[in-house]
Amino acid sequence: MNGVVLSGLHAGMSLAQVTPGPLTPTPGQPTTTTTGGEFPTLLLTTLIWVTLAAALVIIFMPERTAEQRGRIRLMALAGTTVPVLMAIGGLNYQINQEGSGGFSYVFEEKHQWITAFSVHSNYHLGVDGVSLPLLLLSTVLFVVAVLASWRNERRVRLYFVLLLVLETGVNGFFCSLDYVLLFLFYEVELVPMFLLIAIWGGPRRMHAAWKFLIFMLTSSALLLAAILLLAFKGGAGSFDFDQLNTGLHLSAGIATAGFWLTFISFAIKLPVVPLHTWLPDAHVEASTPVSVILAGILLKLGGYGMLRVVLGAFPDAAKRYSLAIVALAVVSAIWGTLAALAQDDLKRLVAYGSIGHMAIVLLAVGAQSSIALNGAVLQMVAHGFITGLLFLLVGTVYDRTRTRSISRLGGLAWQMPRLTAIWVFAGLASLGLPFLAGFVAEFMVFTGAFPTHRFATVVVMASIAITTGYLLWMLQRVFFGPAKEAYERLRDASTLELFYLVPMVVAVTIFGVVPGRIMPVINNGVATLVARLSGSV
Amino acid sequence: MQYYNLTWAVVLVPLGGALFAYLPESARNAARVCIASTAISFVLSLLVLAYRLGHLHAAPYESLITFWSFNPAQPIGGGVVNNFTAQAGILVDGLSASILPVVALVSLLVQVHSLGYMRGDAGYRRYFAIIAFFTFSMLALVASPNFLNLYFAWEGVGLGSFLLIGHWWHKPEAAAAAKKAFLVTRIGDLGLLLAIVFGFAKFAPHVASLTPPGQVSDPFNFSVLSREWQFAHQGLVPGVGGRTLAILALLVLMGAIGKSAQLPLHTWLPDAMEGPTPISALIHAATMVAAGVYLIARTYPLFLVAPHVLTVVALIGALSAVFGAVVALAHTDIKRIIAYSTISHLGLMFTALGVGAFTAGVFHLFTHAWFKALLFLAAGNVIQAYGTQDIREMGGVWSRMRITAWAMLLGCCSAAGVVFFAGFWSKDSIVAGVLRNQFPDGGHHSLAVKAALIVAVCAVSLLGALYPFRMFFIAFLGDPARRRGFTPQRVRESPPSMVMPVVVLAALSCVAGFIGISGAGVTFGNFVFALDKPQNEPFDIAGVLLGAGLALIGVAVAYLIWVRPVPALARLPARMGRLAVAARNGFHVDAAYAWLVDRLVLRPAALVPRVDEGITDAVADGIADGVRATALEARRLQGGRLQAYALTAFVGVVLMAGGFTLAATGHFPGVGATR
Amino acid sequence: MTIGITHLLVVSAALFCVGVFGLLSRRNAIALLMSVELMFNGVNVALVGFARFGYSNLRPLSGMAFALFVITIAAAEVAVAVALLLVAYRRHQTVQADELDELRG
Amino acid sequence: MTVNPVAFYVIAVLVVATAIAVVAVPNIIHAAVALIACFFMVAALYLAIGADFLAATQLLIYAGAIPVLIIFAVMLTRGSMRREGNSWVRWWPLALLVTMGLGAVLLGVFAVSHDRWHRGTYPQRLLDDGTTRTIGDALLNRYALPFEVASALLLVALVGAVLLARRDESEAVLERSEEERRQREERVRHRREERDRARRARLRDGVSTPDEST
Repeated sequence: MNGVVLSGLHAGMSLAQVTPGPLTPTPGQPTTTTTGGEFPTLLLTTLIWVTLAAALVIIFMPERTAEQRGRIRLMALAGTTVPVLMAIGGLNYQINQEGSGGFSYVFEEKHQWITAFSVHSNYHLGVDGVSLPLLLLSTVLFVVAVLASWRNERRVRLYFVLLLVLETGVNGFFCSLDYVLLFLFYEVELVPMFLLIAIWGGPRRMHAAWKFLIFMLTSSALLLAAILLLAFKGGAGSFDFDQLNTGLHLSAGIATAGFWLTFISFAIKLPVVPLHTWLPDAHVEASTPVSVILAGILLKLGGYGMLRVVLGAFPDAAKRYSLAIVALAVVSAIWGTLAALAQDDLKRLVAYGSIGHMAIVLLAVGAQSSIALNGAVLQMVAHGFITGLLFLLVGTVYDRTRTRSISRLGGLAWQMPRLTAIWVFAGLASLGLPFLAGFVAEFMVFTGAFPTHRFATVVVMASIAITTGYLLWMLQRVFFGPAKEAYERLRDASTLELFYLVPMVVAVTIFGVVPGRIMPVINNGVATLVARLSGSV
Repeated sequence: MQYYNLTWAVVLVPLGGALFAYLPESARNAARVCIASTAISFVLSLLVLAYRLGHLHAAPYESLITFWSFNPAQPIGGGVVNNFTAQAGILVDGLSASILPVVALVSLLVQVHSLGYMRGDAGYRRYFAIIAFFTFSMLALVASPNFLNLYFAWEGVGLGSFLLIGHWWHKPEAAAAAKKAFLVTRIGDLGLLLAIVFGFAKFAPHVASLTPPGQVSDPFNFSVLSREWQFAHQGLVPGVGGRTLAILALLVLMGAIGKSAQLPLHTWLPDAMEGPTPISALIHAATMVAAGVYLIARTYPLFLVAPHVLTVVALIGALSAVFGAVVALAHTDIKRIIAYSTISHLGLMFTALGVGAFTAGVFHLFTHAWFKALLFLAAGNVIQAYGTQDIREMGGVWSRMRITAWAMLLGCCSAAGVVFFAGFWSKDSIVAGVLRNQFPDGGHHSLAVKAALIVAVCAVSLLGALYPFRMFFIAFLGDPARRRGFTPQRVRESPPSMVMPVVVLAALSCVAGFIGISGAGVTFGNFVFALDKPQNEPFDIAGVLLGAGLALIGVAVAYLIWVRPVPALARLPARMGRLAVAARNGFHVDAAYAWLVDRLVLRPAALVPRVDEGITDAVADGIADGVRATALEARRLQGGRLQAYALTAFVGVVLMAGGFTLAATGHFPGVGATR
Repeated sequence: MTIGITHLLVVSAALFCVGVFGLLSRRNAIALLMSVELMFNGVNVALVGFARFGYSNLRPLSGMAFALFVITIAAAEVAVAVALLLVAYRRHQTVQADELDELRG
Repeated sequence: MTVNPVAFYVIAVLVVATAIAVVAVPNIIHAAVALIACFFMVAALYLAIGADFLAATQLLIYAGAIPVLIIFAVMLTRGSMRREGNSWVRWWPLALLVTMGLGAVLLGVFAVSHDRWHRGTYPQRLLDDGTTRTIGDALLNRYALPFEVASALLLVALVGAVLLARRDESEAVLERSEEERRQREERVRHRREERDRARRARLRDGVSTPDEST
């Protein structure tokens, strides 16, 4: 499949040979840039907007009969599959480009967009090693979410429309190279998520949805303030990353203010203790596929923002306050894992566990070394897949038993051995077993963070022990032990479930065994950040 | 040298066996696949060993593949390394070449034994697949050329033990024991992981500065690190001194303690007896627990430059040895007796390594593998025949299960260190090593430590003979116990698949020690060395006399207490009542841990969500409520009352009109006059 | 000191402000009506003042013409207002402005 | 040509005083009387500055017609004459403050305007012959259209006022709609209670709300 996409890309390249040249913007006329001498491409535009197009089509599809609803599902599946192929193709292209890419973005598109004010904004898209893996994660998880929603019969049309709009927002966020665009995509993602929680959620869904919305709006407001500060006080006259994320000399006060604004903004999203309380509520009330998206992707917006915006735009301030970041990472790690240990609700357990795992990303952000940041990107991808898998599994248990209470479950391995095997796999992956995705990432973050922040690294590593504890304890109480009568007639994994669970398992394994394939790509992206942090660019 | 690449096959074939176990239709064939893969691995490892024996003094052979790496444009910036290489591979030297066949053979015999022992088990296929995976992990661990690879395998071993101990997951105790084993060893693993990370931070810049540009040099590699440790000891590595080396060694030791079930991380091992008995044999003989000792042996160059840590190793070992022996003496559960005896024997190995008797330690690892596997498999036969694990409920095995009983006798002799059995040679070289108490670097222990170690080793020699024979005499020679619903007459010898491995192991337990005799051409000590010169323990007559003498005394005492009771001695066990109870409870270490975990982890953990709700959320809610209250107050302006609207409007009028007037007359701050 | 436009404007402002205060602070709807009339008169005084003291040959006495329009509209307003008041009174049995909160969303 | 200052000041003071009396006296009838007095005074002011036609109109409409309407309104609404029906709102100090602010702004504007509103001199002719002709010219030439619109507006307003004030039909319609609204609310409340009862029953039976989306 990759080969096909790839050859298609190459064909496109040979058809559209455009001589690369330096960007000379002519006012009033859209300009296309081809940094790195690649071909002009609409890959990212297509990738982002194809889901919205699918959503628009679905709006006009009837949903009265089962057949019609099936057609809507197929349409949604098609709409989410296309971006996956494109992301894989793009990643593959990047992998094969290894060494020649340098520090630049690929698949760049740049058009003048808003020129009405004294500060200009561009429609500027592009990806590098930091965003490509996350793009892959996001597109894949959306397909999984669509598959996991296959049995949903309630307001099918609206549901998939929201899901597809959400994907547009998320993918756009990962691809944006302009702060206005970035912010718009950051906002686009809010409303669908709010509605997805508020309409298809659990008993306390309204509370959770509002809580989510309020926290996220706070995050957005802070981000907006920082963007405006950056654009107007930076003196670049542009919202474009090209101007704002390279060699801008902000005064120390402005940089500090911008740093804290963006840091808190993305700390809410990541989330970082004590700004995390929206997360358990939102996860618990959201339905399974929405939880997958929420934990698997939306948290990564925070991590991505930490890398791209906080470190990218305010490297000096980030260096100055690295100790504070690391301290927060330590608190989050311990807090999240301890809270997970005390949970009785499976979803809450996984949700709090996510806080602990995201703290590792934060540790890397504080450590700011090349190895740690590579690990952070990988950790986001790994956590996306692993936690997505865990939430799907929680969903399978809840579907069958109508409860998520650990104390009420027990001995489920009797009835569902296959699902138990996948559960054990997911648990082991989550606790960081070698050759699974989580370990590679965690190990690199620890290795990268230790030289500069010893104590913090040790404490975060200790939190891994607690992680092991709560996962194993949970597995023991839920799946092992004598069978319970109440659950005698549970089914094992259905074909549909295996259809989306097994690929996740495979993905986690692949990222764990051969991270070397993707590592140069990630490192290319991280190198830019590290170069800025070390002050050489 | 290409010949050594067979080691790849040695390591990977069992993994293939584990994967292919899910192909055959019948579970029986799946077991055969696994056994065949292990057998192939064993044969190949023998070939490698043979080749290595032919090239005793050749340099260690390494073959590596790179998992992931990156080398950015600027390799070193401000003392922080930016490049990173993760490799896996094989390392063939005397140490790994001699341990690989042991692992493979013990695993093979255990699997053969399991064919009968696990017959009819629901998880038959899974069981064999996981054993194959477990074997693969241990082989990979032994053949590891670097810390990372070792850690991969290390965790694989942990995973294997988790799955195997929890094989009967429907038993709550088994599930709990599996969890405990994984969790406790993982705490040790974190020490190892920290050691790796710490070592990287300290040595990677130096390694990178020594490596010519463009070449990959793995700062986790044992050979690279051995060199670095030596450099550091000579003060050539910037930023690394004696303290760093000591911390590194302590962290490695923490990993070893966890896996080898030494005090204070031993508590998982007795619980692990909830797994099937052949698994106990596998875990105790050559895989899991041996890994800790192997790790110390593998990183011995580090310990040699951190001599104080060696003292710690020796003391922990001695303490564990005595502890294990005492508790073993008090228990009546046959599996637990053998389990605590493992703690004791591993403690001896630690002691040997700690006093510089490197060869003796590894040698004991080698001999211990045979007799410990033997004890467990034989015990498994008896347990299956009698349907109980309590030695007081057995009795009369001798007359009904002759082969097993003979094998058990030989195993006990070997374990006790009776002259000329395998255990004798290795244990006595340990005793000798402790008496000499030196290590090659010229370090030495203080007198108090020395005395304590000697006393401990003597005590263990005595007790180490006492408890296996207590078990043997009570369970095998005693009168058949009368239990309801049990007729001893129906006890039969186990099927051939279960007897054969026991016989093989019994034979090895008798003869395997002879390769350790110095003077012969290729002795164990001549072969297994991690340092640049052979570590041959000289035959020490004092050690032999002391160790063997105490062992014989121990056997005699056991005989006089439990077979031909001599009143003076036979009254002893009864007098030990309170001590025995404490010992049976493992001196309450478990309870102490439970208390600690409850106080330090579980209770704070339970507090955390409450704090989240009560404080973190309350603050957020408070802010929200504040906004809400303000909004409600503001809403009253919009209460539908005309006059309120009018008031607001006029306020606006006043403000705007005033503002414009001021602006027009140039009195508004920040706005220029337009007069 | 001769009387000029400012004097009239001050009177106008005083009338208007008194009207505004009445509008904002009285509760009785009829009193409100009267306050509004005061405001109208205030405006009218200003308009007449402009017509008188800001005389323009181009548009003579436009201010007074405007004042006439204001008077006309004031008459219409009062008529409608009184009618509305009666309706409201019949529905709510009150003419207290702060109890007539039909505009509440 | 000039205005007699003494007359102006006296009249001005009376205008303001009566206006204050309008908003200040509690009794609504007294206020209405004060209002009429105020209108008279304004008319006097117009006369004093030589706006004779305006003074006449003021007397006719403001001092004559409008107070009558207002007094009718007072008489038709019970209770508006009672003392408690004429109190001030709670936040009248705030209103006073805003009013004073408004006054201050207006005075400020006048102060900075420095009398610069003069375009021309008021011709003696107007003072001698009166303003009626000139105003008539303005209304019927320059402002003919607004004049017509104003008359139409007046007509429409009066018709509308009559329609609004008619008791029978409009009242009936209002009452009917009121009744309908009450019934609708009742139905909604009933349905909501039904649903709550059902949900409580479900919870009691231990069945949580099914998660329909998965």
